[in-house]
Amino acid sequence: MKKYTLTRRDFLKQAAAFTAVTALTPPLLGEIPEALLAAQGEEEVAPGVPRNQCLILENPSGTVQPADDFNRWRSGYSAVWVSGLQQLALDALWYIDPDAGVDGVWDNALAAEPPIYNDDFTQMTVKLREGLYWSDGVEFSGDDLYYTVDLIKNTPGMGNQGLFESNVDHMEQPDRYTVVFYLKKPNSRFHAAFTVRWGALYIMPKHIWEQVDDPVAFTFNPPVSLGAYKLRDFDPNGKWYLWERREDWQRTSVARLGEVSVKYAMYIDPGPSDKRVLAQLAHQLDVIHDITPEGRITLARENPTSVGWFPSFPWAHPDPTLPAVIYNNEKPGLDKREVRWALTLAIDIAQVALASYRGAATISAIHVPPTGMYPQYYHEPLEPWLNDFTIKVGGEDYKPYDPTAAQRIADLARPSLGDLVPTDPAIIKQYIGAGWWKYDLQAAEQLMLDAGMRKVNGKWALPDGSPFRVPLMSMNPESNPTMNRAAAMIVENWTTFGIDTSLDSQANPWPIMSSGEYTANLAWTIETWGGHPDLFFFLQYWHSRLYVPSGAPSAGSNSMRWKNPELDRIIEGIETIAFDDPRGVELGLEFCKLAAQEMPITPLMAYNVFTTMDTTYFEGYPSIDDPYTDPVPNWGNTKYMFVKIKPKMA
Amino acid sequence: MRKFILKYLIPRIIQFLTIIFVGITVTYIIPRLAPTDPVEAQISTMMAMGSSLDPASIESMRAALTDLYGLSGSPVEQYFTFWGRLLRGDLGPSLDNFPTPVSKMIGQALPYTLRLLIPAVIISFIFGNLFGAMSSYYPKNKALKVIEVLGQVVRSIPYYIVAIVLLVTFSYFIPIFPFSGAYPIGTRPDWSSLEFILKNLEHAVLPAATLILVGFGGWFVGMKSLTSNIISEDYVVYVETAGLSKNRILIHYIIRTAILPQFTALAMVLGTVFSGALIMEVVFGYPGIGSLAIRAIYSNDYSMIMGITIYSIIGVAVAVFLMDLLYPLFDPRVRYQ
Amino acid sequence: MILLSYNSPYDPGKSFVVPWDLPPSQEHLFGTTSRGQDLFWWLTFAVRNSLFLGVLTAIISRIIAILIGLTAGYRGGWLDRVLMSLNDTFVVLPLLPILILLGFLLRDRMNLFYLAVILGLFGWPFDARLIRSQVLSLKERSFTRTAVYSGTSAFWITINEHLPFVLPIVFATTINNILWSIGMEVTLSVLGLSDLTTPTLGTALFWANQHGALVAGVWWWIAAPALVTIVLFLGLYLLFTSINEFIDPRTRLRLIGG
Amino acid sequence: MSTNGKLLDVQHVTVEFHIGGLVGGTLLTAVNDASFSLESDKPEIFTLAGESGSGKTTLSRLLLRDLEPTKGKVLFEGRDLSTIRKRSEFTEFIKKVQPVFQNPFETFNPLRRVEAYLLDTAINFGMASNRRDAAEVVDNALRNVGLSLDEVRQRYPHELSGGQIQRVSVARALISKPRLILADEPVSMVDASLRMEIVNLFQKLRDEQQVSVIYITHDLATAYYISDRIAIMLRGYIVESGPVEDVLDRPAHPYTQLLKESVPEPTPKQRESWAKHIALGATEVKEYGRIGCKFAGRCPQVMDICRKADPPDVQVGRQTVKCYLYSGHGENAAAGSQS
Amino acid sequence: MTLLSVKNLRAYYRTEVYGISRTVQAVDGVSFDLLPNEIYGVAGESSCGKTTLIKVISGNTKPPLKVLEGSVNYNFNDYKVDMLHISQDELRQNVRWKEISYVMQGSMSVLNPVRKVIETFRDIVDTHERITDKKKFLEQTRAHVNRLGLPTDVLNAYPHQLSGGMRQRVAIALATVFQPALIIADEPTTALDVVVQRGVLQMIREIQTTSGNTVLLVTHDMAVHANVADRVMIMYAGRIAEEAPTETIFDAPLHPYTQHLIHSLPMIGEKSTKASLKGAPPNLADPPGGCRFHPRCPYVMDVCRTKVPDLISVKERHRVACHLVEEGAL
Repeated sequence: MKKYTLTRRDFLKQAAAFTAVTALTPPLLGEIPEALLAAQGEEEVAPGVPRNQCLILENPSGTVQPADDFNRWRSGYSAVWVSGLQQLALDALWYIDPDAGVDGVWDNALAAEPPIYNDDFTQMTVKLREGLYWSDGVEFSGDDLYYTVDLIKNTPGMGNQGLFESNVDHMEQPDRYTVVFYLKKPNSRFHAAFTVRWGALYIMPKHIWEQVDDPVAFTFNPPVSLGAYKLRDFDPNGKWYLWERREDWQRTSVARLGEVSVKYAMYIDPGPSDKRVLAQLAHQLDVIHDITPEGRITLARENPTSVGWFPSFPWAHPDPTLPAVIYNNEKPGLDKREVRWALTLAIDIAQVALASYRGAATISAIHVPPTGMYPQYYHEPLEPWLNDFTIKVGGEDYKPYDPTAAQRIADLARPSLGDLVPTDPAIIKQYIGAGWWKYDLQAAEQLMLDAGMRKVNGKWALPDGSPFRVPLMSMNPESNPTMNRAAAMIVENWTTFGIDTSLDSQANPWPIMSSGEYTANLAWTIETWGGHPDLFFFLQYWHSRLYVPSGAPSAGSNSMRWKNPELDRIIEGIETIAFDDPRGVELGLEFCKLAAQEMPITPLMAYNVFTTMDTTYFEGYPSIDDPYTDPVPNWGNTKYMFVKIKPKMA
Repeated sequence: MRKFILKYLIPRIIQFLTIIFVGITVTYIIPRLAPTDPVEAQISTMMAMGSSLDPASIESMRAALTDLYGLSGSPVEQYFTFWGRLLRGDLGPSLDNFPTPVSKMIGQALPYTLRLLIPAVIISFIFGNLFGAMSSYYPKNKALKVIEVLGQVVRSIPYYIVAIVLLVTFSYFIPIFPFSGAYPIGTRPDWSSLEFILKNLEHAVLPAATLILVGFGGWFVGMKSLTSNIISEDYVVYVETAGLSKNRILIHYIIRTAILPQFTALAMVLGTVFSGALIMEVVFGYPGIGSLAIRAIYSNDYSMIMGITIYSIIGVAVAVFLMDLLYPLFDPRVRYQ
Repeated sequence: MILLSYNSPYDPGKSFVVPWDLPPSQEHLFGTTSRGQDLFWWLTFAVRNSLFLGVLTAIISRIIAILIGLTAGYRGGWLDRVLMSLNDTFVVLPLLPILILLGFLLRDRMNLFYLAVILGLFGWPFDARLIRSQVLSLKERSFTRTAVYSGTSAFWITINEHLPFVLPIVFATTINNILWSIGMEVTLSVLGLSDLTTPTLGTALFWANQHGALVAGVWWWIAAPALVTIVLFLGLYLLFTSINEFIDPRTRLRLIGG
Repeated sequence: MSTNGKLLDVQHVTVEFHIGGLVGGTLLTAVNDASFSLESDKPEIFTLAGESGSGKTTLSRLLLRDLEPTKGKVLFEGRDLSTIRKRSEFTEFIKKVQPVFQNPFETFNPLRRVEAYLLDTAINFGMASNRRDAAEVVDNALRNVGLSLDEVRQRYPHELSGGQIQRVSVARALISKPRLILADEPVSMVDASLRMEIVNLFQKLRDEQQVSVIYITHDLATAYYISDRIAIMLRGYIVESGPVEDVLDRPAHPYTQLLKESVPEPTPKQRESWAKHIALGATEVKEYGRIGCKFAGRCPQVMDICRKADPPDVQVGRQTVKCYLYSGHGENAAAGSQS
Repeated sequence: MTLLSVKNLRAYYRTEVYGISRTVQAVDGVSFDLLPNEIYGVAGESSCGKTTLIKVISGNTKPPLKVLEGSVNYNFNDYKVDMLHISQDELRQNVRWKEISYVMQGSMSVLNPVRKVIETFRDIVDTHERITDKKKFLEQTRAHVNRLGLPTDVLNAYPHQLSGGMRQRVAIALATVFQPALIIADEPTTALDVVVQRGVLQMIREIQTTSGNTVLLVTHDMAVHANVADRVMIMYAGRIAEEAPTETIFDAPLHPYTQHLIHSLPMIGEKSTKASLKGAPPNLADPPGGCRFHPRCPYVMDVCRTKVPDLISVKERHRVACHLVEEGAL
């Protein structure tokens, strides 16, 4: 408990006994005089590329295999997408920022203005900017957009082929910079396919692709760029990609937002969490995508040049994503609302926050992530309702909401982290979130009994006495252990409650989720635009017409198999109004209330990404104080970082 | 010669082919029992990565991928198609990295693994056998006793722990070796440049040391038990009484004979060493077959898993088979009789 | 240490029962983890479970190795060829990828017991081969023929005549097998593919890694299990070598005065 | 009980082995067209003598049904051994034919007490139905060889002397009251001062228990001492056979002559003649592969024909000799037999 | 002049297994001389101490074997060697093979199975006289082998390609490359067929006759001694029972054990009944008191059970250790 209040000397002594991770690297690298650092900055990270001109970012997808295939449009996923390709070289019509944006949440990138729908949403007109050029000098025009959609629509094996095939009847090009899409059926969200939130449909250079026989097999090497950077070199083993600012970067869409000052950018695979921490301690990695909370704490203590989204605890950038305990609503027992609620009340959110993020979590009681603009859109308006909200427990009204949850987490984290944890309740609310559901085993027990569940030999069983097993699947990718840590804690909580459970840790739980081969699962099915309140982003999959029972892959994110007529009504309401219609938020609030009552999944917290940036060579990273975009470097949106980041020693 | 072919070669070839067949079939079946399939893995990865996909788009992608990956049809049909392709030497495209052929990716990774594995195996083989023989020939030597106990213990310690201890000690505590990769970030592999090769060697020291340390003990113990019988053989006692120097006896009389079964064992343990290399590459971020395999397993890339296991099975089986055939070259007793 | 686990003041399945991140001290011999567990007491369970796994694996694989080794060696002929083909198949199968795949397949059912069974099913081929070659040479010795011409059945010849010679091999390989399976568990756990809520030497390291123990300066969380593993291995090795010497027939012969 | 009153009838058996070599292994004829028989009603000690590699051990394994002949057949009490398939038939057979092995310390598992074998034998062959009866049967057998169960009880093989344990081995063979005992070099590993008690035992068995013995040895002196008839083997062939006095006192085959002459007498009187130079054979394999008489390479009386085809069996007095010298090809046919 | 003088040699094995210690009195008070230019036979049954005796006199005393008392002194043409105190280096460089060489028991297997015969020659020659000229070495070796009547192509063969007899003769050739003063032949023909045995022994005798050195021939086979040795020593239970020239010992053996050994052997052409001695050779870990032969002796007297008989000279070069002889009963 005193660990982090040790003197530095004591700390060194301890660490030296086994590892010098925190002991030797700081003295070796952390206390290097500035002058020496400056000299170091002249070092080359690649032939002709000085360190202080090259922003080094982590590619969270790791090593790229095969390294030389830049076809971003093919079905499937490749780590090459996020090795700078979609951030630096490709461009799309529109961007929605998960945070506030450089110039508002919505940005018209390649498009000159937002999409223009006709009244019944069967026609969408796109006006493009003029004067943008591909890196090989060819001018960008409506031909490229037309060609891209046309090619994909007609080429099975390309990503989104089905989308365009089922939506686009035909296109027209009234002039060089305008494309009109005639849709087969009304679609108020057709522009979403072209709008980057992480990624979207990027536009192909027609003059390159029209020479290709087999677009599915084409590797697009070297990639012709429409962004501010072009590919300079890359590792055939996929460990690093080096991008170079285009001479004519001013002829790209970001130029109007500011000067692109970073000459080079390199996306690398720095290895697992510990190695990333070391690399940043050595100032060899400017932008870490994610590390363990402990790694982040170490950087906070040992490397004064490291900064994060929040200036202090919990530092991390909360993704517009909502980790939750997802129940398979089809499984016996879990098909009962009371049981799902009982399981929710059997979770001690404070312990989960401590175990997963060491308290550095942003919790959410409702079914939208507490990130970006969402607290303003949803959390704050719903707070009074939550305080009064009741469910039936043993036939009586019971108020399950606990407004003190975030405060409890802060108090528990403080003994270990001391001053790093804020004390101001307002800051706590902003950083750690508001309330959550009570940890109340008695109420949970009553709920189980209400549902007809029985306790057999100290374990809960189904009404007929057969075992009620709830193994909790969790995701355990190499890069981030927090979800798995949270799941382990919930397993412990549930075991205490008498649930027959176990931890089923999976490196890649997504396909299992999709096919419904699980009982409970800690992952997410709710992702939002972040900056924009429209919930259609995830709700589009939740309508009962797309319902697929367990055993077959679910259509999109309704992997919990939730079906509700009220929900259908809300979704139908959303899809018939325009994207920016204020009624959208109202429907969203209705959704939140419905979800709280039904509890199809138990929302936990934001997916906090410990993106950590080193200010040794560069500055101007996004933060809560200047939230112009998210710093998470695999997002297509991070292209906006490059107009704000400036080298310190140019 | 005819008899040799009929009585020796043919049964061995049959056995060799049977082993490969059974092995490949087993590895064909196991991943297909998993609850997920690669198409779903691909789509859900895209979704999890935050791509917004229209439900229709997902459906069409699912159909397209199933078709492209050759996963349509019943498992039995797929199995026969699989053998058909395999016999033409086609391992198919990687599902995770479609449409890159599996063989291309393995071809790229294999040299890294081999460049590490072969020297490491040879070094541990030589030193393990040498010290093993010495320890039974000089039973009183204290240093050898210590080496024996250490070798024994290290050999059973999981590769992971050995790797991590080395990594922590020599990359963090005494930072003399790089802690990741096969060459520095920002460098392009260029095998004609001496500088690059030196860099590569520097990066290979710790991974190789892991394999060597763990491998050493096995050879040591094996050799020790083999030689413990040989040191009391008449021909050793004889040359001892004839006054031959200990070194000469050790090398020409003890090791020369005892090493023979070790060659066979060498082929047999390749499979185990391969498993070690896999872990080692994960720990050290080394761009070889091991890294490839782990990624393939995590992404349910059947073809890649199959490709790697097929390479591994055939590799080990061929090694064992060749060792069987070549054994007479090493052992004149079998050669002329 | 195993016995101590029965006296543990803490339930290994519970987190945050003691202050977390405490370095080793008198009160907490090996310090405490970031999950608020007393590492010393937790490791007593880990050693117990790891040993349980090792011993169970060893028993299963010994039984298979003995059965196959003795049968193949004594019966010979086609049965020998079939069994040895099977044996060689197991030798060439790349074990780790298969274990990882099985880990995926069994998911949370992959508890220590199943892991032991699986490792047991894979851990026999080298030893079966060793036993077989020993039996092959025993078969040529006169006493086997004496037994045959005493009208003894193959089964009893194997049990009475050959097993006593084979047992020392079995015993010598037992230690290797135990250590091997404990090691395999560590490997799988570190990759997150075993039953992560059961304390073992492997899950100790897994959770330490999950909490970035190395980089957070909680070095004891990695050092203690690594050290305990090494000490355990060393101890088991020394124990078994001395026991093995004791039950070796050569030693026995010397003891009964031969 | 048996056809033509033969206890054992070996009819033209040949055993071929493919020997080890990986590259171009060769076919080795370990036993070549060997025939002999033992009478059922006249127990006798029949010696198979020869040097190492002469095929005598292979032949003995054939008689124990440890091997099957490539050609020819072995009849025991009229039954062709190759028709024994079932385990019960095999047990029935070995009840009547029992072996005594060469190395007494190898005969019994060093880790087992010797009495275990004796009791097992008694029970397995149905000589006793329980351990107590078995003990009596065993004790009787041991008394036949001058021992008693009390002397061997709780003893491990190495706790007995070579002579004792070889007697135990004979006793074990006697438990099932066999008709025939195959003793393969039973005394070669036994110290000289203990050897005769074993050898004498076989005579006693023949005379008192009506047991026939096939005595396999390279030691012509003991063979002469105990046996009634002898067959000399060379590279798979029986080159000479007949009553032991005839064969060894007046050897007809040049090989038998050489053999007899080479046996050192335990007296310095013949030092000089024994020291006479002799030709040694080439490697075993070479001599096995030789066409014609296997001895032709070192025979002092070799003739051209000897190298061309197998010599015929010729009756010389009471001896059967496989040599051209006696088939009318030799000029001084009788010359050798008197030396 | 004697080549070797062994005086009152006592060499025991001391072993300890799990706290149970055992002492085997393998050689217990043995004294004898070897003369130049003779074949000296040592006879005795298994574990009578003859192998231990060879180990001690050839300087191969290693634990658990230990020399308790006595002396072993050589005199090779005025090069005097005290075998119990010589340094290992000197023994290795100057004595082994140069002065004393071996033809070992089971010589069939003294050749490295995976090396050609010539390489063993090269190793041995190179060890004692560094080979500088390979050609010369080859020529000399060929000449040596030829001189012994062996075909030179044996040099290029692997051991398993040679017959047992040939291997044994190669071993003899190896033992004689440096014309040593003493060749110790330990059971050189035990595993050989009679015909081959005869050839090998003839070869040993020829070498001895031509080079005039001494051969210590150890075998349990009295018939071999009768035909090869000049003098014979009979050992029983770690002690010398009798020693005499071959003719004497076969014509007029004095010790009851010797008498039994000679008379119990069957001979071709003679069918009189022979008998074994009662009992078995004693366990040297717990030998009987007095004369160690007394439990088996047909003429045992009371004194035999308590007093160890001295080895007394009865005639010139004839020594015997028996109370019967001491008391003049024989």
